[in-house]
Amino acid sequence: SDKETVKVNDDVNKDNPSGDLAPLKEKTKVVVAEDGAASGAGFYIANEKGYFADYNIEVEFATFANSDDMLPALASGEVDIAGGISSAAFFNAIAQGIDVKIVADKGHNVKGKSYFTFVIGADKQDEIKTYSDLKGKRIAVSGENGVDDYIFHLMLDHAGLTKDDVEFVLMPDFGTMLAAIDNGSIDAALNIEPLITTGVAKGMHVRFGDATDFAPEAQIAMVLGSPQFMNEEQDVSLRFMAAYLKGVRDYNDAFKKGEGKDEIIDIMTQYTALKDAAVWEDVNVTGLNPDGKMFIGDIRDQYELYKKNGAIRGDFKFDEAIDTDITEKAVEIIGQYE
Amino acid sequence: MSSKPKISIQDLTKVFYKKDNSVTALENISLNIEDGEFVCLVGPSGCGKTTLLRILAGLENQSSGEFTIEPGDEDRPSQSMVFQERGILPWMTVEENVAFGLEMRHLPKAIVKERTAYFLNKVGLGKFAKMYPNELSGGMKQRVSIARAFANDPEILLMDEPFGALDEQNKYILQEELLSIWSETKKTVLFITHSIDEALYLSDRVLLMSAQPGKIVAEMKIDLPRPRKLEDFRSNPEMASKFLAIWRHLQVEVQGSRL
Amino acid sequence: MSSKPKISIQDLTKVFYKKDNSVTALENISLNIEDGEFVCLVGPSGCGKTTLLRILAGLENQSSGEFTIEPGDEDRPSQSMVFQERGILPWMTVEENVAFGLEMRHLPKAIVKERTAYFLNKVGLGKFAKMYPNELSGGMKQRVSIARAFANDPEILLMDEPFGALDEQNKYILQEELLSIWSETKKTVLFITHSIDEALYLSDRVLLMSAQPGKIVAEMKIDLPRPRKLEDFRSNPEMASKFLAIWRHLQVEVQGSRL
Amino acid sequence: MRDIKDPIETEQQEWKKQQNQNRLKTWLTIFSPVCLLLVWEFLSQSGLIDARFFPPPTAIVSTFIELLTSGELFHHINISLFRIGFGFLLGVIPGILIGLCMGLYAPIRHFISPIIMALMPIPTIALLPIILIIFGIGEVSKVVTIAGSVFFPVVINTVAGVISIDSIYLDVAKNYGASRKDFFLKIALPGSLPVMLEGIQMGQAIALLTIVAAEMMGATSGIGYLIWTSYSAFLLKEMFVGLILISFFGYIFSLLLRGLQRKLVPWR
Amino acid sequence: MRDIKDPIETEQQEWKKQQNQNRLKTWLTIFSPVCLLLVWEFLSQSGLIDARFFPPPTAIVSTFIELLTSGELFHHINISLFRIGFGFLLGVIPGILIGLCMGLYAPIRHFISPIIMALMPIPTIALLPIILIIFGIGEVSKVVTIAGSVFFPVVINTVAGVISIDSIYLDVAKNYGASRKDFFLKIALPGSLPVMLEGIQMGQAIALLTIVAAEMMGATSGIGYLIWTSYSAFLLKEMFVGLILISFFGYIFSLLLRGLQRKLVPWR
Ligand SMILES: Nc1ncnc2c1ncn2[C@@H]1O[C@H](COP(=O)(O)OP(=O)(O)OP(=O)(O)O)[C@@H](O)[C@H]1O
Ligand SMILES: Nc1ncnc2c1ncn2[C@@H]1O[C@H](COP(=O)(O)OP(=O)(O)OP(=O)(O)O)[C@@H](O)[C@H]1O
Ligand SMILES: [Mg+2]
Ligand SMILES: [Mg+2]
Repeated sequence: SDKETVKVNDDVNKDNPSGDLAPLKEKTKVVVAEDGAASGAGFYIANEKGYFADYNIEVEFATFANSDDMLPALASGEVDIAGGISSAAFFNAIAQGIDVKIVADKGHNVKGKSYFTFVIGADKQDEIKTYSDLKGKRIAVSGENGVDDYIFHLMLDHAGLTKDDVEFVLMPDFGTMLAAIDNGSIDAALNIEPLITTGVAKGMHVRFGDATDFAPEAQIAMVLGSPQFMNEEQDVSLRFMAAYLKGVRDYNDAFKKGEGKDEIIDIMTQYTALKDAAVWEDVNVTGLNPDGKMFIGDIRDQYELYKKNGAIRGDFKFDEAIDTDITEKAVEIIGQYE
Repeated sequence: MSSKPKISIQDLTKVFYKKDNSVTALENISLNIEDGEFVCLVGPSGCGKTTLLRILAGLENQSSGEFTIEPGDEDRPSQSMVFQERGILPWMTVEENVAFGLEMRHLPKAIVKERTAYFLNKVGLGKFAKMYPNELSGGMKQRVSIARAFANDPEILLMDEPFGALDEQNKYILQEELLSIWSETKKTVLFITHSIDEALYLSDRVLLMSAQPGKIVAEMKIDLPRPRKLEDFRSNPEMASKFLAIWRHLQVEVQGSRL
Repeated sequence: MSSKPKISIQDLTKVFYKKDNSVTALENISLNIEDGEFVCLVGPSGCGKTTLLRILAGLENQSSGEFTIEPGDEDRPSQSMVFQERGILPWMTVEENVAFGLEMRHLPKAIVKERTAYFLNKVGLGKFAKMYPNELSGGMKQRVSIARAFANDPEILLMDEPFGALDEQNKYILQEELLSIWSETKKTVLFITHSIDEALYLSDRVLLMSAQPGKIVAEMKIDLPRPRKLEDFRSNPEMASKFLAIWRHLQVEVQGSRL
Repeated sequence: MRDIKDPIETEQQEWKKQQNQNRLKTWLTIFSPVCLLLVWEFLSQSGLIDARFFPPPTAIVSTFIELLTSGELFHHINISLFRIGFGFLLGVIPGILIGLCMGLYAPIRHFISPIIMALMPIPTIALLPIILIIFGIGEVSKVVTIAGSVFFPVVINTVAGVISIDSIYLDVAKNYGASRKDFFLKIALPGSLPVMLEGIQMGQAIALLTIVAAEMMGATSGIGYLIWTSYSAFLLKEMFVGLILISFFGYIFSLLLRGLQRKLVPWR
Repeated sequence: MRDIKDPIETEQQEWKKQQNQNRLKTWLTIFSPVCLLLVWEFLSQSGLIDARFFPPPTAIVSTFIELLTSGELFHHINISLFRIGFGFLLGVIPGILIGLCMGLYAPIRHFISPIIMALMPIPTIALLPIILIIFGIGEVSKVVTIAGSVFFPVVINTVAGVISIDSIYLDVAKNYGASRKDFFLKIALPGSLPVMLEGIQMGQAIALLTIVAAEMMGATSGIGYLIWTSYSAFLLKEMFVGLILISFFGYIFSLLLRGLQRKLVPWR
């Protein structure tokens, strides 16, 4: 690639603590912005299992209420890495010269086991059986011109409905959706794990179909990198991504293959608000690609939708927003996942 | 002293009880005031003058003893009080303040209006009817207070140092006005003051109170003919000697209570 | 009249200018006050007495005319003012209030302490040194105010109705105290009052002012020997006639300004 | 007469100087926001502050005009004013009534005070789900959110107002035989009005502060909605338009309330 | 003497009645929150209100004890108290200084007032990104967020306090030749203190109200963090623990400030 101007220390040696790349000479702090979501599993596991420490990287987590709040922090270099969703905000920020990069996968739905999907009120099960039954219903979505909105649109297309056929209710908080669906203020909601499991357990709502029915390859969350971190500190970012992917692979081992599941669930209870290990067995966990690969075509579709809705201001080249070089290089170094 | 006294007080005692120290504000006050009499009560500060008035006005309960106010023949309130300067309501106009007592008795609008206007003119505030008290001088406020009490047409008037905060010239003018309204209506008045001159000038009888506990220790009839003029009163050597008598008496009381 | 007068005022005029109506508060005041003289200024309300005092105190500028206060030989402030009841600072203790003037002049701690204690005792507030004004009666507050002014040891004292808000008994007591401190220090005093009795009792000379615009229309020497006693003064027929003379004069002024 | 002319002239000149100073003050008052905007414009244009986060005022104005001509802005303003207005009334009226009762009856005061003190520091944002559960997601919940935050300063100041009524006025009422109703209407209400109005003024400021939170739930329009959706879409110019509108209405409302105050409390 | 004994006894009985009433009032004050909790417990237990949204107080208490014994709660409380404390000071001190300057110098007042009036109604939540850009995501930004909301009531009340100083005290200072510094320290500061302290009391309430917003960005602990993360994970018991903590600290702080007030304003 054309960014080879920066000299990267990428010599691999089996004797290093990590078994691959050499640790950094000086201990380096990387600040990771998180919103306490389960999709940050890769970060949490890598941190707990010492994959970052192997590279002499110290990770500091900063919790934000939602991913849009992270953009200014990323842009100003206050945080190096953020876990965010794709949204108009992200593209608008880039259009205003905030050079944030999309780096790797941080969440997609696993077929038939979506962690981000529609639910309907527990008392609405007789009324709403198919997607087209949603006609005339109130549906809560947590944001406009973001991945939520995108999935909502795909669902409408799938159901053969238009936006005017249903009532779109903007509700920025997933927790609020539980309350709203329970008291009948809304009929359906696009909610997220582990709140979906919580709500099902409390008898507030039930899962309604699965988002992979109509959006099999939706890119929900992504690892974002600050421009400084991705361009000027490639020694660090390469090692960071390698450690992250190791964490993601342990996650996949646990939830796909059942290897070391207890340890991983223990880590998850530490880092997320879902403290009950037993519930983790019922949760539809976030899909995380062990090689960090994303559905780039889908991200482009999302962008096109936001643009069509007039939510994108200003011009920029879509491809420049995506920078997977470092991730790919990390995969090269730690090898493909089987 | 042919008919019953208008106000008769027997053995009235008032104690303010507190855990550590209880204060006997009034001790065995016995007193008769005739109908139409103008009585002044003079005493050192803190001797219980206000307390006595508040008991008569029903704003405080006595600890023991009794008092009666002889009811009149009409449907009139038994008493009205003229408070010190702060006693008029700042959120009502002059007119509304004067009408206050009548309004509270829910008299017909026409009567309220007529009586209010009458007494407003009487105290020379006709032109200020629509003003609020904060636009008035201290003297004008006291006129409102007096007009309010007279307009209410009570059996007796209780006045608690109404002119205490006024400057001397205004005080003289209001004293004259008060006497002129009083001579028309011939109400029974119990008037509290610190000023010996004021007491001598206004009253038929001056009662002297002792320092705490308040007792009535002396009384003095003032037989200066009415209508009185300040000139006559000031140049009267008998009044000068009465003044000095009261002054000596009070001085003993005040010094005694100061330690 | 051997030496120069302590205060000399020439043709002093004060106009309060407003767009629509300007008020001439003082008009061509000319006046001399000798060193050590106690002069009382009496006049109807609103005649400009306070305005004159504020000009002498440097709190207001005259519109035209001049005044001079003859400097003494020491490093003393030229004047101190005794304000009405509200003039003592509520956030300072009695002691701090009395020391205020001295503190402002940044005198040595020891001197401040000594003088404060001296004047506190003089006005009988030694025991109350650590109290805040809100715990004091009106009379005690005025004592603080007087002690503060005397402790500052100015060339002249300007007093604006210091006893106006007090009850008569306290007033007499404080008047006596004032005279006793004054006779020790022999300061020049310009004292404003509404009370004719007070003016006659206290002063060497009474100046009478006319209603607006304020002019000095008469003056009266009071040659009653000192130390004076209220008794002597009240029983003195000459004083009674002086009282009535002033009273008549003021009545004309007050009635005239009331319309 | 020639002697008098002189001092009047002197004072007239003094007065003119004073007038000029007053005019200067008025100018300062108008000038200061303008000055702030100019500094902002300069810093933003020259790159001394980050124009991506602080777009220059001129850019904000042009966005404002865009939104205005599209008619969108009117819609936002209308609905927010409606919510603020109703929420304000719904907070103020019970605040006054409960405050008067608390002020007049000590047992009620002692019973309710601790509850009010306990509820007051709870942030509106934490109450949103509870409000939603009780009132749903319609207009009612927005109005209630605003009412809830307006209520506290009003009730507290009304109680303070009643308690601060000089006891001599209570004596006057008693002495002149005021009935319970007359006492309430002629003494308690007007007597507590000045302090109560300060609480209402504060309530107005808080109503504006709360509009963003109130419009975060199920809203599809409103100034608060404009602010936070613009913010979450990173359309900072639009966000600043919203913020400046809030500033502007804050100014207008406090002027209106001050006018009302002058009408309701003519005796001050 | 027998005559006097009677009235004293009468009054003693009156006094005892009064004492009993006062005791009743104290009891009411303690009883009312307990009563509220009991009603809540009953409603929640009996299913009259939804226990999933309003868990019974006993359940909240047991969650509270859990969090307490795990040591987690102490950590949250510590860090939040630190932020509130520093934020409070950082808002109060400039508030007082700027307020005094504005109160004393009319041109400064006329220049700054409109800016303060314009900035005040801007909700904290909208200022978060700006604060983040300027102060980063560390402790400073949280402290500044709180300081920012505390500043306004303090500055406004300080100005009001200075302006409300009776002009006679200014005359006294002038007459006794107070220097500029003496005037500042001995007249302006103590004279404005009572009204200023009311602003500080309000600032304290606002500091607590703001802690949730302040801990929404880049925090990993704190009571506000506990509240909103619990809420977004729908752990309502934990959320209520946070809310009750805030109520509790609101109560404690206002007691502390009232104590401070008694110390600082002994003349009232
Ligand atoms: N509510 C009260 N509680 C306790 N003590 C009281 C109360 N009211 C009055 N007192 C005390 O009773 C005594 C008499 O008070 P009162 O006000 O009647 O005196 P006064 O003669 O009117 O004095 P003044 O001339 O100063 O008005 C005083 O010692 C006062 O301290
Ligand atoms: N700052 C001012 N601006 C305008 N007019 C004023 C001002 N101060 C005083 N005056 C006017 O000047 C006149 C004299 O006032 P001043 O206070 O000196 O009277 P006074 O003799 O002290 O009255 P009193 O006996 O009531 O204290 C009054 O008519 C008053 O209205
Ligand atoms: Mg009294
Ligand atoms: Mg005066």
